[in-house]
Amino acid sequence: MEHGLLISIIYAFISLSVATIWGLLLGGIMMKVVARAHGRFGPPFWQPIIDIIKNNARRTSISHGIMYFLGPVFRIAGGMGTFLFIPFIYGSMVFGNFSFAGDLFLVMYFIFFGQLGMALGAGESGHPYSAIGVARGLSQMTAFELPFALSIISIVIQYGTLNITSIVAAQQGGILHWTLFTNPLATIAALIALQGMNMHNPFSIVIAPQEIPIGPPTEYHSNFLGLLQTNRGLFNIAKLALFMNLYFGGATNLFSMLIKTFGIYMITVIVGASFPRFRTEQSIRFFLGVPTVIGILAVLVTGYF
Amino acid sequence: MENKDKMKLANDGLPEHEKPLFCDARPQTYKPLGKYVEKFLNWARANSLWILGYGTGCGAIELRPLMTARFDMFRWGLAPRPTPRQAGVFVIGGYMSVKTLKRVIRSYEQMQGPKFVIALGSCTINGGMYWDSYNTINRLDHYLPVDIYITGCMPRPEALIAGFNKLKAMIKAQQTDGQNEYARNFDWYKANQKKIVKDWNMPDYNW
Amino acid sequence: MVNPIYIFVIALFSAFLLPVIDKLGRKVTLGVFYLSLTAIFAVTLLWFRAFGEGALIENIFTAGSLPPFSINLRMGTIEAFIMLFVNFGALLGAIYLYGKLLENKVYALMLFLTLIMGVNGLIMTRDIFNIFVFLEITSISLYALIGIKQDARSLGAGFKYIIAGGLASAFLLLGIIYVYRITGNLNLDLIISENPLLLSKGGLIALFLVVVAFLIELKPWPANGWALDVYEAAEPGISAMVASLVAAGMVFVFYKFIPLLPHSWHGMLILFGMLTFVFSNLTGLKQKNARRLLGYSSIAQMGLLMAVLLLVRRFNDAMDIRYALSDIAAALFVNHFLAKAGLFWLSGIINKEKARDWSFNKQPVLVLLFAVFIFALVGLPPFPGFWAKWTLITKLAQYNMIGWIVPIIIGSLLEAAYLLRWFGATIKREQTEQVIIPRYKILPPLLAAIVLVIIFPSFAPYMTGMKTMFFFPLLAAAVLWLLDVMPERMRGMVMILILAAFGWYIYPLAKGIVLIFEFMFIAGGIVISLASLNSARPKQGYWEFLVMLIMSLALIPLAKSSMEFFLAWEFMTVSSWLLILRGKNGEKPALTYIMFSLGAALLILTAFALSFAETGELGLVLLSNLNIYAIPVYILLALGFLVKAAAMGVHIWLPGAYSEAEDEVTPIFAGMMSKISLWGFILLFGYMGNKVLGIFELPVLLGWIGVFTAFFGALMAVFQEDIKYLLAYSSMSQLGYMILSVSLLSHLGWTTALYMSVTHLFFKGMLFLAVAGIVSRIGTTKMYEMGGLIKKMPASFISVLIAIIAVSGVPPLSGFGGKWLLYTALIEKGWYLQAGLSFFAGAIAFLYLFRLIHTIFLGQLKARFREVKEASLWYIVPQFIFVGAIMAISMFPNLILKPIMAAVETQFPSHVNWDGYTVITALGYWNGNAVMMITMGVFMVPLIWLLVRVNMVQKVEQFNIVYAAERPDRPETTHFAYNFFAHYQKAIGFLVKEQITNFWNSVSEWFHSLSATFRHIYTGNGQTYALHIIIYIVVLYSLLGVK
Amino acid sequence: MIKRFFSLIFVVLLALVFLPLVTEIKPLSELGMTSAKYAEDGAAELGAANLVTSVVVTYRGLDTLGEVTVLFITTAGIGFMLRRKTILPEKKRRASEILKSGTSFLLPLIILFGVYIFVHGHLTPGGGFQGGVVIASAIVLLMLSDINMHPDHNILNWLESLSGAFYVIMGILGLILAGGFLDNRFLPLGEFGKIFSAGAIPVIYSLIGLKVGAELVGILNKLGREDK
Amino acid sequence: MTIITILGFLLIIIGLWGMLTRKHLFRIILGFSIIDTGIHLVIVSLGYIKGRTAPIFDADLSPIDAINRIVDPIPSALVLTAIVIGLAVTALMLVYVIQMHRHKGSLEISDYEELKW
Repeated sequence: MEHGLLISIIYAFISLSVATIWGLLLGGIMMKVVARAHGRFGPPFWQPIIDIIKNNARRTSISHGIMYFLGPVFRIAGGMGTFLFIPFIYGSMVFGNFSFAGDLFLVMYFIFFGQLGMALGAGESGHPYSAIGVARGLSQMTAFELPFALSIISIVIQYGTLNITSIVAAQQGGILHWTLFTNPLATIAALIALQGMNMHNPFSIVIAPQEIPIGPPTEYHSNFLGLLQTNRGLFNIAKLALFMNLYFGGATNLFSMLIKTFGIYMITVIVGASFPRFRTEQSIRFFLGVPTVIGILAVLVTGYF
Repeated sequence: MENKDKMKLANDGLPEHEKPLFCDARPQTYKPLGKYVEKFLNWARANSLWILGYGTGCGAIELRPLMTARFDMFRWGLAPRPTPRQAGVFVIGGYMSVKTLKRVIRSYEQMQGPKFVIALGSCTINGGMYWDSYNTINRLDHYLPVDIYITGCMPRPEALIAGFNKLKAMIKAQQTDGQNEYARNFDWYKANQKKIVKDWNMPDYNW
Repeated sequence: MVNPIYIFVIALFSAFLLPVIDKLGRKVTLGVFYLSLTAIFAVTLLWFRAFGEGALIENIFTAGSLPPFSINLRMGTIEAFIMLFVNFGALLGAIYLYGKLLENKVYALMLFLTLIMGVNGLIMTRDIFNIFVFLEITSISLYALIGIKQDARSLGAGFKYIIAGGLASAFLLLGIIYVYRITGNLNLDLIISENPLLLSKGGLIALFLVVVAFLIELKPWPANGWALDVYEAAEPGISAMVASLVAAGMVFVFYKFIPLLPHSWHGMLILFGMLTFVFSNLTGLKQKNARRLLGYSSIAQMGLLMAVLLLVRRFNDAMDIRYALSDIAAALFVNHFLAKAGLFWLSGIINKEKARDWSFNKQPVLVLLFAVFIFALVGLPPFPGFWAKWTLITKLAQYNMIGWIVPIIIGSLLEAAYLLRWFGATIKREQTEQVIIPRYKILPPLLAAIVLVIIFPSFAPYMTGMKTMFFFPLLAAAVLWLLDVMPERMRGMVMILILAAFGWYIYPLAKGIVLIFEFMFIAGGIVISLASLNSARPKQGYWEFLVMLIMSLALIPLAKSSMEFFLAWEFMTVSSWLLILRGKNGEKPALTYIMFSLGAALLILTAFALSFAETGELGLVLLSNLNIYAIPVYILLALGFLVKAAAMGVHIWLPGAYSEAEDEVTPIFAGMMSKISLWGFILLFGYMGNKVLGIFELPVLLGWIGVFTAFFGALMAVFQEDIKYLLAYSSMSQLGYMILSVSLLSHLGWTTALYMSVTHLFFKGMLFLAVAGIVSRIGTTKMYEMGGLIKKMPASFISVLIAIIAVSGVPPLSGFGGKWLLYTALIEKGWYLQAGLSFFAGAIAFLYLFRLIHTIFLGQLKARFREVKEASLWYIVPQFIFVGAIMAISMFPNLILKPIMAAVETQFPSHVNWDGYTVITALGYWNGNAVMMITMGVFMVPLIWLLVRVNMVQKVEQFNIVYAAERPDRPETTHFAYNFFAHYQKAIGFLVKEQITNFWNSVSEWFHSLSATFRHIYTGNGQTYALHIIIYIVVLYSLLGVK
Repeated sequence: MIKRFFSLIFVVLLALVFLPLVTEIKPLSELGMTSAKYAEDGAAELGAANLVTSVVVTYRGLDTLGEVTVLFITTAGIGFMLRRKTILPEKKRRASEILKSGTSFLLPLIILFGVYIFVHGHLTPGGGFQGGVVIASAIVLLMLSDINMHPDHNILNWLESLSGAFYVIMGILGLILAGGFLDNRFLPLGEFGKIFSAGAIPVIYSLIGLKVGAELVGILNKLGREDK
Repeated sequence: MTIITILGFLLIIIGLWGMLTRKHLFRIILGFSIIDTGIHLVIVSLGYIKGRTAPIFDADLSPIDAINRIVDPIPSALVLTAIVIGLAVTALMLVYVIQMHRHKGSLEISDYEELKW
């Protein structure tokens, strides 16, 4: 890192802001897209931002305890951290983030940071639905992490490095250099896993709104919820950026980043709009089935042949 | 601040051993922030109305079509929310029996302010066709501060949309403040409520 | 020197005159009686001392003519040795029987004296017909003495005994007369020198008859039902005589005849001895009667001794009387002699028929005696049986008789199974009535136990080159035991001081990887032990075994020879077993634990024996020179360590052992003791490296075992309801990672393993200590009974929180370092699928970790825990020491990574670069410090935002939740905790159906039903027993192939 | 039944085991080395005309001591086993007149004969055991003829104890004064074939005779009693 | 091979058969006694040399040619011991039977089977 601490903090702030706003807008756009598909107008695409302001504008809030209070902090810190460890735009100083601190595995494991904190916070609320939701979420998480991990391993074998920047660098020079084409099996496995990560249909049992009123955050409200919603945008972008970097050649400028993340997110939306919901054990079995086999094949193909 | 003990609620409905399980703080009134800030915030509040849809009566049937492509309530920033904690608008869907009133009070108190109540149909205004029933209440605003009444038996979804839009306008104009009203007249509301609900096994204010 | 004839003279003279002396009063008679026994013992003692000073074997002639024309006796080293114990035992036995002797007619005294004389005669005489006479004197005295207890049972048993004994002596007489007919004389030495004469068909049959008669006297399986009946029904004082004295005489006679036996017979006789050893122990499994159980054990030991007597003839080692016990057979003999007699005596004191009725845990003397005898019989150090087994197995391997190791191991395990089960059950059973101990009855077992302990220096030859410090664990335990009078906390402090001193003492001896292990054991031991100071309640045997465990753990990495290693290993096994046994419901888990541990120990022992066989030395370094036995040694050691690591398939001992041990001990088991298997693997791989068996590279196989252990351990942890079980399975899973990474045989792999093991010590220590603290307050280990404790026990919560973040490997805490190193190392090595599976296992870890923290601390507080206070400081302080350690190494991973990498570099070349705080490998990089900083940074921003608006936050109570517009009923119905991952169970729970537990249970069941089947040959009918003897003779005859 | 069948089979098999002993071993034609030595030197060494006695009392004296011990412990054992209070059986047929008078006539003769046998043990066939048995038979005869007669327990005890003790003392004397334990030559060998010859052999045999007689009487006496 | 030896072995086998098959305690003891007697016969028969005389020196037999004229004296000595010991064991067995009968009132061996397994 050639520049000073303050500069990098400023850069990180810019990077974070762009990502968050884009993430929220992306969510809004998707809502709009779905609404259009339904034949509705749908909410304005900046609706998520209004919601966040509204939630932070709430006059009262209650706290069930320290861990409950800190849960959203963990959550968004996890999102921010995850994002900051991923180089957002290849070759960009501003959007390079803090990827010097660790490699791919750091990112993969930092994802858990926020989830763990959130789960703890939700747990302290004392609401059984939170706990049920967390139990479901964690179970499903273990299942989709397996194909994802296999896919990552396959990529690491393929590129011989854990350094995300190097992986992106290796994909430069044409669309056919993308992992999507050089290692389609790994990409497929990871993309299926992504559906689980995004918790859209058919893997949305975790937040089943009527059965266990949106699961883990059922007791969260006001500015806690505001933080969580902010994180949803940011974290979404972090995941998309990771996938973009790993499978879709990364982004060399802001515009290609917008396009690619939009595209990747579109997949989730299409899948989510087309399928009904899995029960928890069904989704676990699903992820441990075909996607895992694809992941193993990917590892075998790259590693042993 | 007055005497601390007067700030506490008695929670007489609870057995002694359960009292520590519930918060005994009184609801408080809140002052708006600076003028422009509050205006901006009210704009956001008005454009993001999260509904707690409690299907207490037949009115709930009329709430559903709002979500369909035909009425599409989302375009006004309305969205259903499954938990009172996150919702800002309580839509009372019709007549209130004694049994549901208790739940409605509890849910209302669990919502975070600023919070609004929209009451649907004649039943909430004067009891409607159930006005002499042994089991329903006649005037909802004796028990909760109601911001908007929508008349009809039942009101059509269009009426609801009109009601919501009225509510939005009132919020933006800072004309409605049910939360503070409830806090100010808390003892009166509570006395009315307890008159109706005999088995009051909840704390006096459900945080 | 006193002529040994005087032994006969004394015995006979007083025996003959006792009826007359008795007229003067029973006290006088008894005086003469004990005086005679003492005199006899004194004579043998003199002889034994003389041989110790180098006296020569002496032949004693009678009747003024030389053998073979007259009967002669021989007093040699072996004779003196055996007689020393026989006459010592006789004296003790007589003391034990004091009460009976006082109340019975004078005949009992006479019979006792003639019995002793008979045994002495059997040992000394060199004339085969004279042997017959002495045998009859012994037997007839015994027959009569069995009648000391006059009830139908003991009479029936005695009658069966007479029938069997009569048959045996009939065959003996026939044999003797034919031996005489063929060789023309009766002198054993002459017959031996004219052995060829006996090699004719008739001669062999005559010899066979003689031998088979003594075999029957040795009670071979299955022709031994009568002996069992005697052991069971006779007065225990007499049973003790039968099991020790008489057996000693018979064994020695058999020993005398060995030179006569044709070589072709040896194998078959050894086999029959081994069969007796294995099958008697097998049959013992099902036995419920205490004395009959001892009977089975005696018979088994006799079988082993017989086999060993034949086996050791091939070792051609000269016996040195000064270290008489350096002879395997002698050590086995002494061990059995004292322990078995002691147990029979004990059984007489306790006087309960059923083994399960024994209970005396409030009488420390009895406990101590029982422990000494049982441990001696099982062959635990420092008792003679341990040394005997060690030498026997090493020698067997050395002389290329590996096959015989198998029955020895199986038999030993079976014997250990029922003896230790008995021990555990007895110690754990609450004593309801005082056992009355007559002073004269407790003296003999006490003396026997003392002798068992103090003959320890006799094993000096085994210990040549061994460092004294390997006995420090025992010493420390003894010191703490002697300090029993001190207040309990003081004793704990002393123990910690001892540990610290010991650490200071061994610090110069350790470097590199060893130092890391020593650090874990000593420092970890001290910190964790602090928690045990929480209560001032007296804890008998707690500190003793704790210090023994920790010190032996610390000694294992320091071992230079396999002997040192194995000794420390056994100390560790025993002390940890006893600690588990101390737990409230520790009986069953302790048994499972000790069975697996002993099995592992025997595997390791066999491996060392093989290594010794090939290299001829005990040094562990020589493992690297192995060639012929390399693969078997490798596999055996690996298996042994896998059992200790509770790898998949052999893990079933672990959950019970961890969770039933006392709460303060479990962190030591999980954090420290489990690591010893890691040390084992480091030793194994360090010396032997990679080995290939067929197409399998063994480390790869081990790696797979490791990763499956990690996976299944985690999965099983997910489904536990008991917090300690959960943590136990979690430890198993973590050990799996360590096995996996150490099997990588690369710099990064070993670094990973060591890094993980250090951090694992920290966080498992925290978790188990936190759990201990919680359990100490709320008194349950079921997670669903807890909940909402965060407000009551914030400090414990913080420590658990830090620990689970560290365990799960979430950055920025130190656990991530382990994961990162692991995956990097795995991918670097090309173990991709393993990496995938271990990632999955790591993900599953989240499930149980969240469940752990959620169901204890979060959710709803139960009404009955509303007044619970934070755990005592004794628990909190060590936890926060670990918290500090974890935070330190999370912030500055170099603190620990650099030394580990440097240590590992002595084994493997390093490919790791450092850039400030960044570790850079060929694959990736990690800067723990930066991650920590960034995490703290991004954590602060939203936190500040929330704190700005903290004023509007209303703090609420636990029932202020949205509960579908209702109010929660009770915390119990609101706390979601039981069967937390039900859907997970539904989805992949089938993977952890209790198949392995079922497998081991069915192994146990199978052995038990086998035992039940075999013991049905003992129908209780004297005639059937006689038939057994005839069948045995015919079968043995045909198998020996007498031609 | 099945047990009987097995018994039959295995007894027959055992007989087959023994068969070579009968078929392979030819009848003795020469003395073995030990007995040849006895035949050559036994008489001269020990001065006893009866070679068997030399072997029994001296050469294999330890066996004999053992043998005496066996008898001794048998009486002790029987006494020990039957240690409950016993009485003589009540219903007992009175002895016939012939038995009574025969007894009173034969008794001294038999005792005399017994004494003769053990005193001449070193010269003629017989010896302590045989003599003792003969004496015992006389006592048995006495007991049969007179139901009220039973031998004095004390006398038997003393007899047994003292004769046994003296036997042991003889052995020690041999050890101290002559070549070894139970060596008979600490007394003069005397003239071959005469009654006072063969050193201590007649003494020992007399002691054995007394002891055996006393013990056998004791055994029979005890076995003949019944429960109270 | 002499007829006495064969007779001895025959007795042993017969005694054994009796011991193994008779249920009555006294008969078992009897069987044992028969075995004993058989063994004694075998012992004596093994010392016998055809046409020789007893090893007692008298007018007819002088020590000088004894070696060629006497039978083996040792078996005779041994059998003496064996007989006495046999007697002792038999006596003890009988006492046992008496006591057993006293305690249980039965003389069948199959009634003494409570100790087993």
